[in-house]
Amino acid sequence: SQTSEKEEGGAKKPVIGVTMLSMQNEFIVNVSDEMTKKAEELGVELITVDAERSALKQIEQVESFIAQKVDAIVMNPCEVEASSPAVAKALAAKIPIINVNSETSAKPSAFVGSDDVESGRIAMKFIAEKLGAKGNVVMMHGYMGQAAQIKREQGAREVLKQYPGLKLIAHQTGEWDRAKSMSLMENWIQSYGKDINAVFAQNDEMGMGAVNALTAAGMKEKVIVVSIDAIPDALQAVKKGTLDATVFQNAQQQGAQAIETAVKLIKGQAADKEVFIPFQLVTKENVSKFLK
Amino acid sequence: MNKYVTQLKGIGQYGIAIAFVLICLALSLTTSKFLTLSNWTIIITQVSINALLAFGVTFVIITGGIDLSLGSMVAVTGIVASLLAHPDDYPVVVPVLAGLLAGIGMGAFNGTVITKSKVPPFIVTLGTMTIGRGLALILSKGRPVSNLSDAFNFIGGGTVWGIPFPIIVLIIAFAVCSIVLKKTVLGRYIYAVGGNEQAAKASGIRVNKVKMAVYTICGGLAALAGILLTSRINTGQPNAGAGFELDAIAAAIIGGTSTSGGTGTMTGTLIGALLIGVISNGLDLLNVTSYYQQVVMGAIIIGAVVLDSRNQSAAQR
Amino acid sequence: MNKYVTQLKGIGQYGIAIAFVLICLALSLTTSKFLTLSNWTIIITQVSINALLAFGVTFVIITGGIDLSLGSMVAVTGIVASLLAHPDDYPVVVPVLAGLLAGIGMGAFNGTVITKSKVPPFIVTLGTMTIGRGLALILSKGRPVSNLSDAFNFIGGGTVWGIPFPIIVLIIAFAVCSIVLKKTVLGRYIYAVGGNEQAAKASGIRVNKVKMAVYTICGGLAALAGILLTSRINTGQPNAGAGFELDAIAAAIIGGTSTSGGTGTMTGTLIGALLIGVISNGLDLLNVTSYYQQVVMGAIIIGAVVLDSRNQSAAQR
Amino acid sequence: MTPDSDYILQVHGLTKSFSGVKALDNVQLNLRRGEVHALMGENGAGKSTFMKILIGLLTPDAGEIIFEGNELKTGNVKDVLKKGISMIHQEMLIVPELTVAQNIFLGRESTARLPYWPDDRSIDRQSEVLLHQMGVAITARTKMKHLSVAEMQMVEIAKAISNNARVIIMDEPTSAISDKEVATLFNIIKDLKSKGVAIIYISHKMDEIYQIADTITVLRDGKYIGTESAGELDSKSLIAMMVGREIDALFPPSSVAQGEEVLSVRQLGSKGKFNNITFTVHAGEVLGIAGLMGAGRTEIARAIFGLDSYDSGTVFIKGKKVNLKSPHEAIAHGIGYVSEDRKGLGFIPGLSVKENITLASLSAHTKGWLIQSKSENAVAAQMIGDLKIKATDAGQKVRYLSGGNQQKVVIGKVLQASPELIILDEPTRGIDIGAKFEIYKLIRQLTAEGIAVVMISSELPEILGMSDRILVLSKGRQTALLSKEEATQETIMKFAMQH
Ligand SMILES: Nc1ncnc2c1ncn2[C@@H]1O[C@H](COP(=O)(O)OP(=O)(O)OP(=O)(O)O)[C@@H](O)[C@H]1O
Ligand SMILES: Nc1ncnc2c1ncn2[C@@H]1O[C@H](COP(=O)(O)OP(=O)(O)OP(=O)(O)O)[C@@H](O)[C@H]1O
Ligand SMILES: [Mg+2]
Ligand SMILES: [Mg+2]
Repeated sequence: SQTSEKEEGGAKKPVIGVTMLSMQNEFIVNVSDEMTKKAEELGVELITVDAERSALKQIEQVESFIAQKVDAIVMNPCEVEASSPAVAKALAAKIPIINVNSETSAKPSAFVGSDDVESGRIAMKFIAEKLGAKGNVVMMHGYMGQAAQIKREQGAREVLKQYPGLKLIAHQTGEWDRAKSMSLMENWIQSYGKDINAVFAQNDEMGMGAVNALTAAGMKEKVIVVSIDAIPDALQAVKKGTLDATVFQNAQQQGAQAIETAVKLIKGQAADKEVFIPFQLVTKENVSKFLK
Repeated sequence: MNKYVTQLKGIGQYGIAIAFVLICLALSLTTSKFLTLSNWTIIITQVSINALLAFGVTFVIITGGIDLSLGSMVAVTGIVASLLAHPDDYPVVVPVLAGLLAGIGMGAFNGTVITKSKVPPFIVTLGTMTIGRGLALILSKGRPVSNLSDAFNFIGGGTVWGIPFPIIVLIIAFAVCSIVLKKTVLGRYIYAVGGNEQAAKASGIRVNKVKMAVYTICGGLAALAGILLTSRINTGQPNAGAGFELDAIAAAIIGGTSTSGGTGTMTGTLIGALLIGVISNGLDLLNVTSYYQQVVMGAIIIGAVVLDSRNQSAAQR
Repeated sequence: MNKYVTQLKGIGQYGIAIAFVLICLALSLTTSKFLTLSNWTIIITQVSINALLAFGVTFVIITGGIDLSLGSMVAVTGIVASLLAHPDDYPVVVPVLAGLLAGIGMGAFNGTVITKSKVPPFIVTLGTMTIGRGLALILSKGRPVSNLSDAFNFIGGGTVWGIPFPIIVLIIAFAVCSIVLKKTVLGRYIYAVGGNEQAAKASGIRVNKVKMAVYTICGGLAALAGILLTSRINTGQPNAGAGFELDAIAAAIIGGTSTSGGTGTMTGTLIGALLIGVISNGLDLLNVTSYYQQVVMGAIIIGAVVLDSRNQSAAQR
Repeated sequence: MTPDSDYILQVHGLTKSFSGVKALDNVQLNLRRGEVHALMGENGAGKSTFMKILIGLLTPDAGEIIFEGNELKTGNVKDVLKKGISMIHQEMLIVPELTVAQNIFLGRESTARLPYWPDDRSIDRQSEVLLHQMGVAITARTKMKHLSVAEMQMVEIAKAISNNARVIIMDEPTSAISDKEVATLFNIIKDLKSKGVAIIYISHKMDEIYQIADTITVLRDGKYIGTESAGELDSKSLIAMMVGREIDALFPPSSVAQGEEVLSVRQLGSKGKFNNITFTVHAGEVLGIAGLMGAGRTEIARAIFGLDSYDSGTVFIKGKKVNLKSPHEAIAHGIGYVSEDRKGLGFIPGLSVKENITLASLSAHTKGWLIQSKSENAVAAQMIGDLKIKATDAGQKVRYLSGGNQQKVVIGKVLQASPELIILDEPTRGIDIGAKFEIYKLIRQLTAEGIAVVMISSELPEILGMSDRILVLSKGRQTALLSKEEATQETIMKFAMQH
C-alpha cells in the first residue's frame, strides 16, 4: 500500500494508528508515552490521535486510519458500546485492532488492559475493611454515563451490597475534576458533617479534591479517602498519609503490551486474545514500590 | 459593468470560500492522502452532524438569537430514539419520529420561553442545555442505550449507491434550508426580524411567530443530528453532543453569519463547517501531536476569518 | 416623589436581587444547614473564581464583545504559575506575577486581533480558547503540575482573620471593578463604546484603545481566577477551567448585562454569580440526585431571570 | 358617539403614559376623507406616540378610535395595515440586507403563485413601476444598505403608498430629503387627495404645512390644544398655539466682526465624493454650505473631522497644516462636529443626558482616574438650562428624549469640548420651531464668543438667514462661494444645479 512504503534500511516500517480516550488525562498520557517508547524499540511508526472523550470522534479517527491503510490499530475506547462500530469497521477492513485499557462490546483482535469494575471493588473493599464493615460512605462519580464511571460505580456497589453495615449516604458527580469535587466535598461537609466516615472517589483527581476540602475543614484524620489511578500526586499523598489508598493501574504494562501485541499481529504471529493486567491496591505500606 | 461588480462582491462575500480552497490546496500539497475520494467521503460524513446543527443555528443567529442547547438536544433526541430502536420493538420510523418530536418539542420550548418572557436567548438556551443534559441522563438512567436495530443503525452507517447515508441527509438538509431561507416568506421574515425588529413589527410581521419557528426548526435539525449520531455509534449516549453548540455556532459565524443578526447564508455555514472538518482531518493526516493540533486549529480558524474580512472590506471599497 | 420613583426603578433594575433573596429564603426554610456562617463562607469561596471571570467578561460584554477564552486562560495562567511555584524555587510573587502576565498577554492578544482585524470577538476568542488549551497542555506536557510551595497554596487555601483569602480577593476585585466601571473615564467609555460605537468614535473616544483595555483586563482577571484555582487545588491542571466561560457569561447576563452591549453593572454580575453558586450549594445540601440537579439548576436559572424581566418591565410601565 | 360619515377616522380621549409620565392626555382628532391634516407640536408633544398607537405599534391606556364607522382594535399592526391605514415612520424602519422591493412589500409579499413562496418578480415589477411614477431612480433589486439616507426615505414613502391605504400617516417624511424630492412627494400627496385618501402630516417645516395642509391640529405637552382650518390660521398664531408664546424674528441678526482665519481648506478631494474644494472660515463667521442631496456636503465635513480620509488637498487650522486621522485628533485641534445622523453618530442612547453632554470633555471633570460627579453635574445642569433641554432630570437616558431634545444634547456635548470651530450638519433637522429659534440664537452666541461656524443645511431660508458667506456645491464640485449680499434663493439653486 501507499502509506507504509516509507523505506527504512530497505525494510517496510509498519504503521500503527493509535486513538486515545483523552490526552488531557494523566494516566492515558502515561499509557501513550509507554506506547511511543515501545514503538521506537520495535521500530514501528505510530500515528497517535486524541479522541477527546468522544466516541464519535474515535470512530471517525478509525475510519481515517482505515482510509490511510495503516497496518494495525490500537484503540483506547471512549465507550463500551459507542466505540464498538470502530472495531467492526477495522475488522471488516481486515486491519487488526487492539483495545487497550478498557473494553468494547464488539470483540477486537486482541485486548490488553484491566477491568474497571475490579478497581471499584478493590477500593470499596478497602473502605469496608478499614471501617470494620460499618459506617457512612459518600461516592464521587466521574462524568455521568461514561464507561469508567459506570464500571467503577458497579464494582463499588457490588461490594456495598455485601456489607449491609455500610451506608451510601450521598453520591454525586465531581466530573473527574479536582476543583469541582473539592466544592462538592465542602458542601457535603456542610450537610453531613461528622456523619461521613469514608469517601470513595472514582479517580485520584477527585480524591485529591476531597482530601483538600477535608483537610481545610480539619476532618481528614477521621475520614477515609480512597480513589483510583495512582497518579504521582496521589502516590505522594498516600505516602504522606493524607490519601488512605489508591488503586494502581499499570500504564507501563498496558502501553508496552498493546504495541507488542499489535506488532505480533502485523507479522502474523500468534498473540494472546486477552491480556489482563491486574490492579493493585496502594496503601502507605506498599507505596514506596510504586514511587519512582 | 454592474453585473461584474456584483460578481466581484459575490467573491468578497465568500472570501471564506477562498480561504477554504487555499487550506485544501495546502493540505493537498503536504499529504497525498488528503485529496482522495475515500478521504473526502470521510470528511463529509464527519462534517454532516456539525453541519446540520450549524444550519439550524444559522436560522436562529440571523434573527439575532443564539442556541446553546444544541448539544443537549442531540443527547436527548438520541436517547429518546435509541430507547425505541431496539430490534423487533418498533419499525424504524417510530424511533426516528420520536426523536424528531423530542427535538422539535425542546426547540419549541426554547421559542416559547424566549418570546413569552423577555429573557435573553443566551440564558434560556443555557438553561435548556443544562435541563436537557439532565433529562438525557434521567431517561437513560445514566447508562448508554445499546442493542439497536440494524434498520436504525443504517441511518448513520449505511450507504446508498456507495454514498454514505449521512451525506445524503446533509445534501437534502442543505437544499431545504437554503430554499427556506432564500425563497420562502419565512426566510424573508427571518432576515427582517434580525435586520431590524422594529421595522419587521411595523410591517405587520408577527415577530414572535418567526422566532418560534426558528427555534423549533433548530430543534428539529438538532434531532436529525442526534439521530444520525446515535445511529452512527450504535448507541444512545446521555453525554453525547457536549460542546457541539460551540462548533456549530463557529461554523455559522466563520461562514459569515453575524451575531448581531440580519445576515448569513446556508452556503457560508456549510463552508464554515467544511473548513473546521478539513482542518481537523488534515491535522490528523499530518500526524500533528494532539496538543499542537489545538494550537494550529485555533490559529487557522482565526487566520481564515481574518483573510475573509480583509477580502470583504476590499470588495466593499 | 421623584426620588421615590427612582428608588422603585432601582429595585426593578435589581429584580434579580429579589429572585436571589427568594431562592435563599426557600433554601433556608428547607434545610437548616443553609443559613449558617460556615456554609456561606464556603459558598462565597466557591463563587469567587466564577465571579472574577464574570467581572472581567462583564467589561467585555458591555462593549458589545464576548470572551470565550476565559476557561483556557484559567488553565494557561494556572500552569504558568504552578511551574514556577515549586517550593524553594522562587519567592511566591514570581509565579503570581508570571501568571498575571500570561493572562494579560492572552487578553492583549485577543484585543489586538479583534481591533486590528474585523473578525468577530466570538471567533477570535473561540480560537484563543482552542489555542490556550493546547498551550496549557504543551507547557504541562499533559500532566498536572503539583508539589507547590506552601506560600503559593495559601492564596487559595489560607485565611486572614478567619476569612478565606479568596473571599478577600473577591471583595477587592469587586470594589475595584465597580469603581472602574462607574467612576472612571475608562468605565464611561466602555458604556459609550457598547452603547453606540460610531457615536463614541465621533466623540473623540479611541474605541480600539477601549476594546484593548477590556480584553486585557479580562485576561488579567482570568489570570487571578486561574491562580486562585491552582492554589486552591494545589495543582496546575492543563484541563482546568473547561466550560468556565459559559458560567461566567451566564452570571453577567443573569445580572442584567445585555449581550448587545451598553448596559450592565458589577453588582448585577456579582448577584448572578452568587445565584448560580447558591443553587449549586443548595442542591448538594438537599442531596438532589445528580441527574435531577441539572434539570432543577437550569429551570431555576431561567425562572429567576423570567421573574427579573417581569419586574423590570413592571418598573418601566 | 355617533360616527359621522364625513370623517374617515375619529379619535377621542386617547391617553398613554410611559413609566408614569403622560405622553398623551385625552387627545382627539377628526380626519375627513381626502384632506391633508397637519399634526403640529413641539418636540416631545406626543405626535409620534399618537401615530404609533393608530398604526398598532403601541396600545393606549384609554381612548377610542373609530375607523370608517367601526371601532379599530389597537395593538395589531398587521390588522391595521390590512384595514387600510399605513404609515411613514419618523425613524427610518428599513431592513438593510433585503432589496428595495422586498422592503416595500415586507409583510405583504405576493404568494399568488405558490403558498409561502414570495413572487419576487412580481414585486420587483410593481416596485419599479411605483418608483418610476415617483420619479426616483432606484432599481428595485438593490440591497437597501447600499442606498443613501435620502433614497431610503423615498423607499419608505413608496412602501406607505403601495399599501393602497385610505389613510396615510406621514411622520416627518421630508426630514431627510431635498427640495426636489419634496416636490415629488407633494405631487404624490395631491394625487392621493384626489383619490379620497386622507393624510395625517407631521412636520416641523412651516412652509410645507402652509403649502399642503387643509386642517391643522396642535398638541402641546401631550394635550390637545385645538383644530383649525389652515386658511384661517396664520403662522404667528400657529406658533403661539404650539409653543405657548410668540416668536418675532426667527433669525436673530448678526453683529459680530470677523476675526482671524480658523479653518482653511485647499483643493480638498476624495475620489468619488468631492474634489477641489477650497474655502476658509474665520472666527465669528458662519459659513453656510448649500447643495442638493448627494452634493457631498456631509462627506467634506466628515473628512475635515477625521471620520473619513481624503485623497488630495490640505487642511489648515489657524494657519497650521494638519492631517487629522481621527475625531480624537480633530477634537484636540478644536473642531466640533454635530452630525446629520443623530442616532448613528450623535448620542449614546443608554447613557444619561449628563453623561452624553460630558462625553467629549471628560478629562475636564477628572481628578486622577476618577470622574468628579460634582463638576459633571454642574456642567450638565448649566447646559440643560442654557439649551432648554426637556428631560425629567440630568440622569434620564437620552433614549427616552424626543428627537429635538436629543439634538440639543448632542450640541451640548460638542460645545463642552470648547471648540474653536463647529461644523453643524443639518442642525435643525426634525426640530420644532421653538427649538430652532433657540439653536439660531445659540449660533449667534457662539460667533459672538469668537467661534467659527460651518453650517450645512438643506433649508435655504436657514442658510440665507444665518450665513455670512455661502459655499454652494453641486455633485461634489464647488460651484460658488457667495457673499451674504449676492445670495438669494434663486442664485443658490442655480449654482446647486449647475453641471
Ligand atoms: N418608549 C418610551 N419610553 C418612555 N418615554 C417615551 C417613550 N416614547 C416616547 N416617550 C416620551 O413621550 C413623549 C412624546 O414623545 P413623541 O416621540 O411622541 O414626541 P413627538 O411629538 O413625536 O416629538 P418629535 O417632534 O421630536 O418627534 C416624550 O416626552 C418622550 O420622551
Ligand atoms: N451608504 C452609501 N453607499 C453608497 N453611496 C453613498 C452612501 N451614502 C452616501 N452615498 C453617496 O455619497 C454621496 C453624498 O451623500 P450625501 O447624500 O450624504 O450628501 P450630502 O451632500 O451630505 O447630502 P445630504 O446632506 O442632503 O444628505 C452621494 O452620491 C450618495 O449617493
Ligand atoms: Mg416624533
Ligand atoms: Mg448631508
